[in-house]
Amino acid sequence: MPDAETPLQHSRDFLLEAYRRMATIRRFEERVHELFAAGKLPGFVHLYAGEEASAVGICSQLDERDAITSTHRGHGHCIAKGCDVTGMMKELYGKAGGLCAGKGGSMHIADVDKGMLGANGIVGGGPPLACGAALAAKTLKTGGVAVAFVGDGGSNQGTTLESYNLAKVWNLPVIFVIEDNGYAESTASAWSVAGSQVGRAAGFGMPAREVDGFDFFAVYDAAREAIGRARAGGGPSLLHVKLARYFGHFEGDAMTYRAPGEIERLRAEQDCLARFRKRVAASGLIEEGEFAALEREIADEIEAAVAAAEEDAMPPPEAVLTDVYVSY
Amino acid sequence: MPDAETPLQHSRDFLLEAYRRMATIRRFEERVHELFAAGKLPGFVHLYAGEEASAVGICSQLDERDAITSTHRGHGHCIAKGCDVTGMMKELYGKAGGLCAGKGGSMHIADVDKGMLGANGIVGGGPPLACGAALAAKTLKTGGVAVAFVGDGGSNQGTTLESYNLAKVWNLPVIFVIEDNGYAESTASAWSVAGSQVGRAAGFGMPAREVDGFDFFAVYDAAREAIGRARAGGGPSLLHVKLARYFGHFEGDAMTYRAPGEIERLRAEQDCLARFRKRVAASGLIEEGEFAALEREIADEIEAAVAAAEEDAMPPPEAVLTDVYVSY
Amino acid sequence: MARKTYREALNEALRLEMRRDPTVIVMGEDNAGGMGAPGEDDAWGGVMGVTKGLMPEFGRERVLDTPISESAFIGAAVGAAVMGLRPVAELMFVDFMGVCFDQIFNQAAKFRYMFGGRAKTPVVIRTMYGGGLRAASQHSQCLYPLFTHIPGLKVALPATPYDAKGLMIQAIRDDDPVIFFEHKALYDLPGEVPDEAYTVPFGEASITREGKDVTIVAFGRMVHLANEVADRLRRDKIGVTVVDPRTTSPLDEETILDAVAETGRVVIVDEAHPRCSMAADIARLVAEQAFDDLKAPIRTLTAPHTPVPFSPALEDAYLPSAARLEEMVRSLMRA
Amino acid sequence: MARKTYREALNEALRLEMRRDPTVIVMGEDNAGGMGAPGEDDAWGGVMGVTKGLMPEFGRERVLDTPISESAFIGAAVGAAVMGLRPVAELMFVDFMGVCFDQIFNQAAKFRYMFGGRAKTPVVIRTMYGGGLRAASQHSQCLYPLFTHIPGLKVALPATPYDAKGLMIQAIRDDDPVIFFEHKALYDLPGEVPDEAYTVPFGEASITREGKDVTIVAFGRMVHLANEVADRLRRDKIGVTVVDPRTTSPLDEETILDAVAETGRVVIVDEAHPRCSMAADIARLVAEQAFDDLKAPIRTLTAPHTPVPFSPALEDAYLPSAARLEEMVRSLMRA
Ligand SMILES: Cc1ncc(C[n+]2csc(CCOP(=O)(O)OP(=O)(O)O)c2C)c(N)n1
Ligand SMILES: Cc1ncc(C[n+]2csc(CCOP(=O)(O)OP(=O)(O)O)c2C)c(N)n1
Ligand SMILES: [Mg+2]
Ligand SMILES: [Mg+2]
Repeated sequence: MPDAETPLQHSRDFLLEAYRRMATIRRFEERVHELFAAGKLPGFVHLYAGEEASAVGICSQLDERDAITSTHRGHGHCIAKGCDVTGMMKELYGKAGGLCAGKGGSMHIADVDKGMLGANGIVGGGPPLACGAALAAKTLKTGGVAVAFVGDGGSNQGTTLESYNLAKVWNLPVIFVIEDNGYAESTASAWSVAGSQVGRAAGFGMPAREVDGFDFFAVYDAAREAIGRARAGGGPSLLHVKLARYFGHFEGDAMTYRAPGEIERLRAEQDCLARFRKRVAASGLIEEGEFAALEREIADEIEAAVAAAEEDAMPPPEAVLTDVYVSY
Repeated sequence: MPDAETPLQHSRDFLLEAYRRMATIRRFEERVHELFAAGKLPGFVHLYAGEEASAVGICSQLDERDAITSTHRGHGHCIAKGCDVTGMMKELYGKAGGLCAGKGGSMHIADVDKGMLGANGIVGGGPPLACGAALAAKTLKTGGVAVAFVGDGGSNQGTTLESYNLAKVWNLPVIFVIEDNGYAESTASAWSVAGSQVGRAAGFGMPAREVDGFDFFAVYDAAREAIGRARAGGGPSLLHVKLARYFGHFEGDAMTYRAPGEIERLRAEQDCLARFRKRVAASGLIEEGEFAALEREIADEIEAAVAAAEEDAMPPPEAVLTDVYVSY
Repeated sequence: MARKTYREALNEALRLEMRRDPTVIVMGEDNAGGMGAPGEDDAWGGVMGVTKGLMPEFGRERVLDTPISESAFIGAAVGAAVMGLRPVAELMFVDFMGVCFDQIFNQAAKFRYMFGGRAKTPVVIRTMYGGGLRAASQHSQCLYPLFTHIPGLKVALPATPYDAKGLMIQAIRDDDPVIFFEHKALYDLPGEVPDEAYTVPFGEASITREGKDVTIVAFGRMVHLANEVADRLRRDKIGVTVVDPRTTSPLDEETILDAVAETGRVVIVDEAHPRCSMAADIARLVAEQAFDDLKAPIRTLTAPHTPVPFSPALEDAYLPSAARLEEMVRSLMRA
Repeated sequence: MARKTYREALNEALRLEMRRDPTVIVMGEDNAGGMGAPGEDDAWGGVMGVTKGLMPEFGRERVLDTPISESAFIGAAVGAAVMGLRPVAELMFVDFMGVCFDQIFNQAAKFRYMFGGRAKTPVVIRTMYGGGLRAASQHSQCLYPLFTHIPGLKVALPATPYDAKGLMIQAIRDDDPVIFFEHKALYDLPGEVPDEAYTVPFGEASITREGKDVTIVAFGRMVHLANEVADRLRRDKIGVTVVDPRTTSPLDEETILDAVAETGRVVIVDEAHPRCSMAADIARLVAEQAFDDLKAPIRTLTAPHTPVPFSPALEDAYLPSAARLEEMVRSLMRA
C-alpha cells in the first residue's frame, strides 16, 4: 500500500486504497454472515465487521518485511495484510483452492508469504509468535516490525502479558494492538480487565495509547508513532483500540448479553466506514460517488469469490495425510 | 503467634517469637548448607538465608485460617508458617518421618494442615493456587487470606501475571509478595523485569508498595496494611520486597555472576537479624543477652533435628506406590 | 426415568450436587455469561449451555465467570480444592490445555504424592473434546491419552447421557482430581437418565454389546460406532462384544481381559492420534497379559498421525468411521 | 575422533552449526547467564553448562538469555522459525512444559498442516528429562510420550555422546519442529565423538547389541541398562538384540519389527510412566504387525504409575533397573 506523507495529508490513492480494504472486509464479512446462516459454511466463524479501521489503519503502514499475528477473528487482518479474498473464501468453504488448501478454515487462516502468520484458535496464541517475528526481523536486520492483534479477552492471557515483558527486555520491534470490542464472548471487558490496558503497558515500561478505533485516522496516527518507534529500534509499544463488533461472538450467537439497540446505535453513529467517508468527503479529495462505485466493485469482487468458492473442488481425502511435516 | 498492637509497639513476646522464627530459619539454612556440602543431602536445595524478614514479617500476622504458597526456595516460608523443623530436616534427608514422608523433598516441602501449600518446583506455580486458597476462604467465609510468595524471576511468569488480574476481578483476599533478591538464577532482576513491580500491580488496579526487605518492621507494616485490606474484603495487594540471598541460587552455585564482596557487604550492613536486634535492643524491650540465649536454644533445636533426621529410617520401597490417589 | 440429552444429564448432575453440597462451585469462561455486560444475566451457561441455569439457582458466588486466564482459574480451582471446596472448573476445549497444563499435571495431580499423602485435591476439570464439528486443528483434539499418562489424575470419558450424569456425580464426590471429557458431538444425544442422583463408579467398564467372536474396546464417541458395527455384524452371525471402559484412568483391565479371553480377537477404536494413545495402551495390556488368549493380531483403528483438518471432506476421511471399523472386524474374522 | 562427554558433544553440535549457519540462534534461561548482573558474563552456559562458551563466540545477539517466561520465549522461537531463523530454545526441564505447551503443540506442531503446507517451522526445543538425580516429582519426568503423541513434532532422545551430537545437528538442519530430549543423568557420560559435523538421521534406530533370543527396545538412558543386561546374559548364552530407536517420532518401525522377527521375544524398557507410553506404543506396533513372529507375550518395563519420589530409597525403587530388566528377560526365556 502506498505510504502517506503525514496522517492528515494522505494521498488520494492511499485513501482510496485504505477505503477499499476496509470496505472489502465489511463486504466479505457480511457475505460470510449470510452464507453461514444459509448453511453454506462449516465450522466456527467469528466476524470482524465493525472493527475495520483497526486492521487497516495499522496494516496500511506495513510492508512485506512486516508480520502480523491474528486471533480467531482473523478475516479482517488477512484482508488488511493483503491476502487474496478468493483464496480466503475458498478456505472458509473448506475447498482445495483455499489459502490453506482447506486444512485451516476460518480459525487458522494464514498466508505466511504475506506476513500474515495466522488467525489463531488459541486466545493469547499470537503475542509470543509476534515477538518471534520481531526477533527474526531484528536478528536478520530486515527493518521489519511485528504486530500482535489481541482481543480484550486475550489481554488477560498470561502468554500475552509475558510477551510484553519479553518484548521490552529484548527491545523487540513489536506492537501489541488490543482490539477492545467490549466483550470476550458474552463477558464484558469492563468486568474482565482489571486496571487498564495502558496502565498495564506502563507497568512493563512500554509506551501505550488509547485510541478511538472507529476513527481510521486516529488509529493510523497512533500506529504510525508505534511502528516508527519500533523501526527505529525504540522497542515495543501497545495500542488500546476501542471499537465494536457488529455480529455475535461467533456466527449463531444470539447476543442477549448486549444492550437492546446497542449495535444499531453503533452502526448509525460510530461506523468506521461512514466516518471515514464523511471525513474524506469533507476534505474534498474523494467524492461520495467514488466511494459508491468502489463499493459496487468490491461487491462484485466478493461475489466472484463466492462463486469461485462454490465451484472449487473439495480436497481429495488423501490430502489428510500430507503437509504434516516437511519430511518424515 | 501473638498479634501486636501497632507495628512499632509490639509486645515483648511477639518480638521474641518473631526473632525466634527468623533465627530458626537462618540456623536451619546454614546447617543445610553445611550438610549439603558434606554430601549428606540429596537433590536440589535452594536456601532462604538473608531473606528471613520477609517470610516472618508476613507470616507472623497469619493464623490457621490463612494459607501461603511458596517457591523452590521454601524452607523459610515453612518455618515462618509454623512447620516443624524436625519434620522438615527429615524431609530434606528423604527420610520416612519427613513432613512429606520423604516423597517431596526440599522443592515440594509442604504442610497443608498448617496452611503451607507447598514449596513449588515450578516458577509461577504458586500464585494461581493462592488465588484458589483465597477463593475458598471467601466462599467458606472463614475470614482467611492467602499469601503467594513469588521471586523476582517468577514475577515474569504468565501464571503470576494472570493471577493479579483474576484476584482483582474476583476481589480475592490474596497478597502477592514479590521477594526480589536481585537474581533469578544468574540473571539480574534489573535486566529481566521490565517496568516495575509496583507499576505492574497498578496496571491491574491493585494497591502495591515497595518494601525494604532487610527491615522486619517495614515488611510487617506493609503486610499489615495489605492483610488488613484483604480481610476486610478490600481485595488483593502486592508487596515488592527488596532483599538478598546469602547463598547461591542452589547449593553448588559458584555465584560468579555476583559482584566481589557483595554478600559480605550485605551481611555486614543489611542483615535483617542484626537490624532487628539493634532496633529492638535500642527500644530496651529485649537485651542482647536474651537474643544470644535464644540463638543457643535454636542451635540446639536444629542440632536435634539433624540428629533425628540422621537416625530416621528411609521409607520402605513399597511406599513408592502409595499416596498417588485417595482411592483408585 | 426420562429421556434427557447428554447436555441435560450433565447439567442435572451439577445441579443435584450443588444442592447437596454447598462446597461444590462451578467456574469457567461464560459459565453463567453476560458478566459486566448490559444485557441478559446467565446469558450463555457456557459455550455449549451445559451450565445454563445454575447461576440463577446458586448465585454468582457459586457459579463464577472468569477472565480468559486458564492457568489462573484452573489453578485457583486446584488451590480451592486443597482448601476445602469441590470446584468444577471448565476448560472450554481440551485443546486449550497448553496454556494451563502445569496446574493440572504438576500441581493437582502430584500434591497428594509429593506431600506424602497429607493432602487431597477434589477438583473436577470439565472439558470438551473430539472431532466432527469442523472445528479444525485447535478445537477438535482428543488428548485424553496425555492426561491418562499422568499419575495422580483420573480421566472420565462418558459415551452416553446415563454415564455422563453418573460419572459426573462420581467425579464431584471423588477425592482425587478428575479430568472429565465431554465429546462435543454428543451433547444433543438423548438417552434414559434417572431423575435422582446416582454414581457410575470409576474403573468399571460397561459392556454395551455381547458376542463371542471379536471384542471391540471403544472410547467416548467411538462406542456408538462400535455398537453400530456390532449390530450390523450380528446379522451376519459375527458376534461382537463392545467394551466401553468409561474411565481410562483408572482402567478396568479385568473386563477387557475377560472379553478378550472369551473372543480371542480384539479391535481397539480410539478417536485420538495413534502414537502413545489409548489404542496403544490397550494393545499393551492385551499383548502383555492375554497373549495366550489371542487367536489373531491385535488391531487398532485411530485417527491418523496428522492434526485434525478443517474441510468436511478431509475431516470425514480423518475420523474413524463405522465402515472402516466394520471392515477391520471382518478382515480379522477372515484372518 | 576424541572422547567427549554428552554435554561436550551437544555444545560442539551447537557451536558447529552456529558457525555454519548465521540464522541459528540459541536462547533460554541463563543460556549465557549473568545478564544484567555485576559479576561474570557467560556465568552459567545454561543450568547444566551445555551452552557454555557460545555467547563469547557468537555474542548476545545470537545467544539470548530470557526472563522466566517460557510461553513467551518458546513461542518467540517458534515465530522466529516461521520467519527465517533456526532457533534452538531451551526448556530447562521438560517438567516445565505445562507453562508453554500451547506454543509447542498447537502452534509449532500444526502450522504446516493448518496452513496447507505453506509454512515451515525449523525450531529445536532442547529439554532435560529423566530421573536419578533426586530432583523429585517436578524435575524428573520423562514426558516424551506426550510429545510423541502430537503429529507435527519430531522427538529425539539420544543415549550416547555420538548420537547427541549427530541428532542435534540433524535437528538444527531439519525443517520441522524437533523436541530434543537430553537425559540429565547422561551429561557426564563420555564416548567417541568425531570432531567434524555429522548428522544422525531421524527415524533410524541403532542396534547396540545383537543376539538371537530376545529383543530389547530401549529409550534414552534405558539403552545403557539394556546393553548391560545383554552383556551379562551373553555369558549365560542368552542372546539379546538391543534396539535404540533414537527418535520416537519418526519411529524406525522396520528395525524393530525385523529384530522381533528374528528373536520372537520382545521386552520394551521405558523410563516413562506406563500408561499411553512408548512401551505401549511399541507393544501396539509389535502386536499389530509382528504378531505371528511372537513366541511369547510382549513384556514391558516402565516406571510405575506414580509421580517420581524424592527420597533416594524411593527413587531407586521407582526407576527401571538392570536387575529387573535382566529378570524379565530371563523369565521370558523360561516362558
Ligand atoms: C486459550 C483459549 N481460551 C478460550 C478460548 C475460547 N474463546 C475463543 S474466542 C474467546 C473470546 C475472546 O475474546 P476477545 O479476546 O475479546 O476477542 P473477540 O472475540 O472479542 O474478538 C474465547 C473465550 C480459546 N479459543 N482459547
Ligand atoms: C517454569 C519454570 N521455569 C524455570 C525454572 C527453573 N528455575 C528454578 S528457580 C529459577 C529462578 C527463580 O528466580 P526467582 O523467581 O527470582 O527466585 P529466587 O531463586 O531468586 O528465589 C529458575 C529459572 C522452574 N523451576 N520453573
Ligand atoms: Mg473482545
Ligand atoms: Mg530472585
